[in-house]
Amino acid sequence: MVQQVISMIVLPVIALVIAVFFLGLSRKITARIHRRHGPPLYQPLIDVVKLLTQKENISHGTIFDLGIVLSVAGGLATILFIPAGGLHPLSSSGDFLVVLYLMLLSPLGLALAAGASENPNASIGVSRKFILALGYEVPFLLAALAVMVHFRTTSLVEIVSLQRESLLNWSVFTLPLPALATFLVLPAMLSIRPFDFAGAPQEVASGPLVELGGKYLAFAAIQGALHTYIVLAIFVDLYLGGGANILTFFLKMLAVFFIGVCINGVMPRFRVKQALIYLWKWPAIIAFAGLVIVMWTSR
Amino acid sequence: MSGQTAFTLILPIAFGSAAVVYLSGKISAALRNFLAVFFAAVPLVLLTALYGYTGKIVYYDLSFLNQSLILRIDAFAWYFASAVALIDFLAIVFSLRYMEDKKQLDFYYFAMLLVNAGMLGIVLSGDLLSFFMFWEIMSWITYLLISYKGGKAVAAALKYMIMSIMGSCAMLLALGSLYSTCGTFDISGVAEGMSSATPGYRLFILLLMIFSFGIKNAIVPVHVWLPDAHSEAVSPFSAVLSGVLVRMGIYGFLLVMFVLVRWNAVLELRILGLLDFHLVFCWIGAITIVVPTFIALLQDDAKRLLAWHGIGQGGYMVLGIGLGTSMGIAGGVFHTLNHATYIALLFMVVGAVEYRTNGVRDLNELGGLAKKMPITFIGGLTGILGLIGVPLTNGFVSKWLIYKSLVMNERPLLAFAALIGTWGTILSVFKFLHHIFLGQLPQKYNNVKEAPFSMRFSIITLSLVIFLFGIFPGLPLTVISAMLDSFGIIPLNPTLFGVPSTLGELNTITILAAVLAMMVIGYAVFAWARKARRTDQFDSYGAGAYVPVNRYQYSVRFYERAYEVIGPYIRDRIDEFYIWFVEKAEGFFDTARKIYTGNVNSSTAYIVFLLAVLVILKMWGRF
Amino acid sequence: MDRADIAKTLKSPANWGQKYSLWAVYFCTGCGVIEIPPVITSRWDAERFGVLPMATPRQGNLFLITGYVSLKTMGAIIRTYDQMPDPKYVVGFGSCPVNGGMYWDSYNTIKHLDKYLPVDGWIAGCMPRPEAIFVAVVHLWQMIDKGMATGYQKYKENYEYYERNQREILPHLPKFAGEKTEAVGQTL
Amino acid sequence: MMREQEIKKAIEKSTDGATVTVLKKGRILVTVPAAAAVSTLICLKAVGFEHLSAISCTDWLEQGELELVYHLWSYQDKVHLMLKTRLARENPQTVTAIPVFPHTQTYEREIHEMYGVHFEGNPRLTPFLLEHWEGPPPMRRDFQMRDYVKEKFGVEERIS
Repeated sequence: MVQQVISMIVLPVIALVIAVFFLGLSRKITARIHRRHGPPLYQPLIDVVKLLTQKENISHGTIFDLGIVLSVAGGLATILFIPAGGLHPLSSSGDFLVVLYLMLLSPLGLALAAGASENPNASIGVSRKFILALGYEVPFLLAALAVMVHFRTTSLVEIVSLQRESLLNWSVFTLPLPALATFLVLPAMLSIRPFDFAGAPQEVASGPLVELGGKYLAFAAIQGALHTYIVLAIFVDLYLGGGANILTFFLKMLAVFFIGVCINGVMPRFRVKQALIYLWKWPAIIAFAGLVIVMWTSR
Repeated sequence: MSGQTAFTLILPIAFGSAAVVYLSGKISAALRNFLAVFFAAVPLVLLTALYGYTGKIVYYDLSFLNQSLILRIDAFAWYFASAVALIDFLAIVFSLRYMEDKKQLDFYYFAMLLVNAGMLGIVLSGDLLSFFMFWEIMSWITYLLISYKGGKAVAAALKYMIMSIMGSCAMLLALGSLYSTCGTFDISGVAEGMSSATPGYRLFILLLMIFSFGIKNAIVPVHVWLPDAHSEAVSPFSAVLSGVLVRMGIYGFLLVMFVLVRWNAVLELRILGLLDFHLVFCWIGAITIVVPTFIALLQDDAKRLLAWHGIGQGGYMVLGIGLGTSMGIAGGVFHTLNHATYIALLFMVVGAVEYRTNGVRDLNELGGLAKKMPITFIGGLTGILGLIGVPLTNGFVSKWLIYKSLVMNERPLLAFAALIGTWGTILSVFKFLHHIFLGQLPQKYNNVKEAPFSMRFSIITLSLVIFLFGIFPGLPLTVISAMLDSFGIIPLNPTLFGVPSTLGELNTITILAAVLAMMVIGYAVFAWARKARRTDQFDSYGAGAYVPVNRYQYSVRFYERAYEVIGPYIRDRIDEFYIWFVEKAEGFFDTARKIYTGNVNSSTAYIVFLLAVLVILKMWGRF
Repeated sequence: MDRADIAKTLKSPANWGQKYSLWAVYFCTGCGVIEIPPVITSRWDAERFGVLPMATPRQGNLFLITGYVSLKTMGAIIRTYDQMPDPKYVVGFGSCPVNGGMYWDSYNTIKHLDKYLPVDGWIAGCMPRPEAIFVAVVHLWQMIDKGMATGYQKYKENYEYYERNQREILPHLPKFAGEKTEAVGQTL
Repeated sequence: MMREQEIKKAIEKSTDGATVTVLKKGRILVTVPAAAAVSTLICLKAVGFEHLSAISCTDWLEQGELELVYHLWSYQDKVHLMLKTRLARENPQTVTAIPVFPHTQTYEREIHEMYGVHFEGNPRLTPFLLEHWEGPPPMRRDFQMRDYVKEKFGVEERIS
């Protein structure tokens, strides 16, 4: 019980640290790919401190305020339900299906704030974001269902513990096709290039973030970082066997993230339609094939 | 008041009140409104008193058939009856202001109360004959209520009526057949008779009944009446129609599959000896989820969008029931109640917006109304959260139960259909919320006021119900568990905050605590940072230019980029097929009509010709 | 960051944030903006100074006036500046914002930017090299440290003066949100 | 030079008072009275000059005239034709070419704003590039630019 309470407090903090670290790391790696020196690793921290201590904040009303708070709160609440290494404070009260739905809270909060900001750029960004979500959810859900059916459980903790035995029990080896499909849609889930059209600064003035400044932008940045953490943690839990402790868990996340950032560093940006067609073609076909194989073998 | 008295009183009061309200309207409008609300509340109060009561009364003897008409109440009937009474009461409260400047109000309230009485009669009837009677009362009054506005509504109502009559014919056929087989109309008697029937006969009855109830429940190939009917009806009635009236079909499914033909028998049925009947039923549900949900994406009319979602959400119930595990049925039945609450809420929200903006429900013309109608906005937000199934709303629990049972029964493709339906729902309901309440407020709505009290009352009540059942799902699930027990299926035994841990991991109170705690932490940081300055809607980023009034809104073709890809596949081809069929049929009958010239000579010639043919055939046979 | 900085940082994290995280509004006023792409991309890499281009004024706190400012652009600049949250810094880039530069006698280009907006620093030259931007950024850091980069406060204190000057050249400029927007909409 | 000569003949035949000079291969200069400008444009479009690339204006202060130059391009013959016409500086007025080339609306709008030429029949001679301009047309040579600038942007005391 005490351990659970401790992990309940510790996990969000760890997640925040990891998330902000990833944000800085991605900027550094991208800079190095561009043959730049790049900002210091703690640059996102400076940015967030700056934004939070800004001397003036501009609000567009109550929905705007609450939406942005909800987006961060939703992200933090979701983290408690995802096992990270040995820490899984609330996993017994919510399984993977609950996590899937809790993940809706933070985009919904951001979408509400964007809608309340009375700016069409924000609405365009939200519309693109939702279309992208519709795109990647098809392969992602197919792959996730394959995992759930394979392990005959919807609990993330059980999925992790069933992979714990040996390296070969990892789903990435037992279920290569769903793992591959999920990996292919990972950039879309993280909204990094080539799928960053929702918040494209050049086209739609950074989309949902267009009217956010000061603490609002800080919250949005934290929400984005937490979202990165959540997606990577789910990927690691589903396919890479979770982690024996928080360190191995972190290293696995780091490995996945590194590849993602490298893709981000060298890719151009898709158009919305291209992204949708891509996501519904190869990743969906691969995930579907994986699901069919799982259904066949589990009979 | 004893349970017996309360139970005896419900239906007479429900039917009598309709007449009383109609007559009182001749005296005074205020009296009529008061009586309508009062009499709509009476069944609700009586049903509250009847919680946990089981009983049976004979109210009429059909001595010539040696049958009697029976009313019965148990968990199954009580559950649906309370949903009906709740939604109808709130809809009538909502109507007070919504309908105030409309004509023929005496008739309107009469019809609303009569529909209520009809639905109560359906769920409380203990034999199939009274079931059919009440069913027809409900169907016909619905026809009158849909066509209430006149104009296009009459066409929509006619479409409804034609399909409804087809369903009624099928049901009548099934009833006649059942009576001749079992020799009784009593539900328990029929159930006994069915237990010894052949599988083929069971399938026959099931298919007829499912066709009949499926038309009412608008499952996909027979859903085409619903979008027109919902969008043309007045908003309070749309709420009743989509919330509970259509779900009488779900009641019918449950009745026929779990009471008349027991579930064990249903599981054994095969269509053409190949397909599992209940799986076919599930797949119909899955198609009903996916196709209408994606058609809803294209709609620009607020009520039409909701109507398509009404069809889509019906698919979840069908899916849950068709799966037949205790969690699946519990999810499907719970979803029926949840759907009634949030779809009624959303129709009321549209109604309130319509009322304040003089009947605008084109999504592209609205915008920014959250500033003017905050309570209505909260209602709309709660409604869409429920419809999506965000945790802490009731929609989440029922959907979770359905998903969980689908995954655990290794039906991932069905689960995928259900899950992707949810994501389609998110897209279109966010469009609904965004276009009405968010974005720039057009100047013509500067003087819009918050909805009047009676509307807010209904909206707030339903919002509270959504969160209440979302946080304490155990309340309705206990009743559903009792219902499952009476069906002969392992009961769910829910806890107050979810399901027992042996069945799965769901604890709504923990989720609530987590989200609330994080909200508090987030808000603390938010409040610690410098307080924000409130700015005007025109002080928005416009690339250095001045924001244009009335035009700075992105709403038309909101998901254009997605339509480009999926548009060609999500047309309503079934409706097109029916229209094509009707056109061809008209042509055929037109040709056929030419045979009947009305001339005596030609008639005589036909008869002679026919006789000649008969004679020839007879002779042929001899050789 | 050297050791002296750490103490300063702990004393005022806000100052630390303001200093090392200058987000420039990506607003191209004139020809000078041609120097910005090399500055923010691989060749000169402004990101190592914490300088990032930002799409909207709400997100930025550094406003580079890159090159000559025509009257039409001036309206957009004033509006953008008003939309930026405090603290915000304006840096005039090139000769033209300083005194009109080669447009010293043009009928449609403003001559002295600091009559209309408080300017925290200038970068002279036609064109200044990208390195000059970094010099300016480092100067701005020092000014922020010493509490001298207070243009936004000056703007508030002397708002009447700035508004008078703005009105002089742009008499029809709607200053406030929603004000006269329709009239402008007609002429645009 | 064959084609140019043919064009020259065609123009001279159809338009009275037009002087046509073939400057070099692919370059023709036509000078017409202001009243005949639009009819010449119709004729030129028929000959194959389908593209009007710009209208420019020159202020001949000494002669008291404004010169409009319509630059036309023929894709089939690869010939650039300059149609020149002169207007009086005082109250300059001419007929719009919108019926022939609809896109001239923008060019005419600009010339109207910068030189004060009134194009009869152009429905949209509203302010275009200048921001609420109230002085004389700025591109005319008698516009005292430095005086104007001194008056409008004059150096005053500044807050430092």
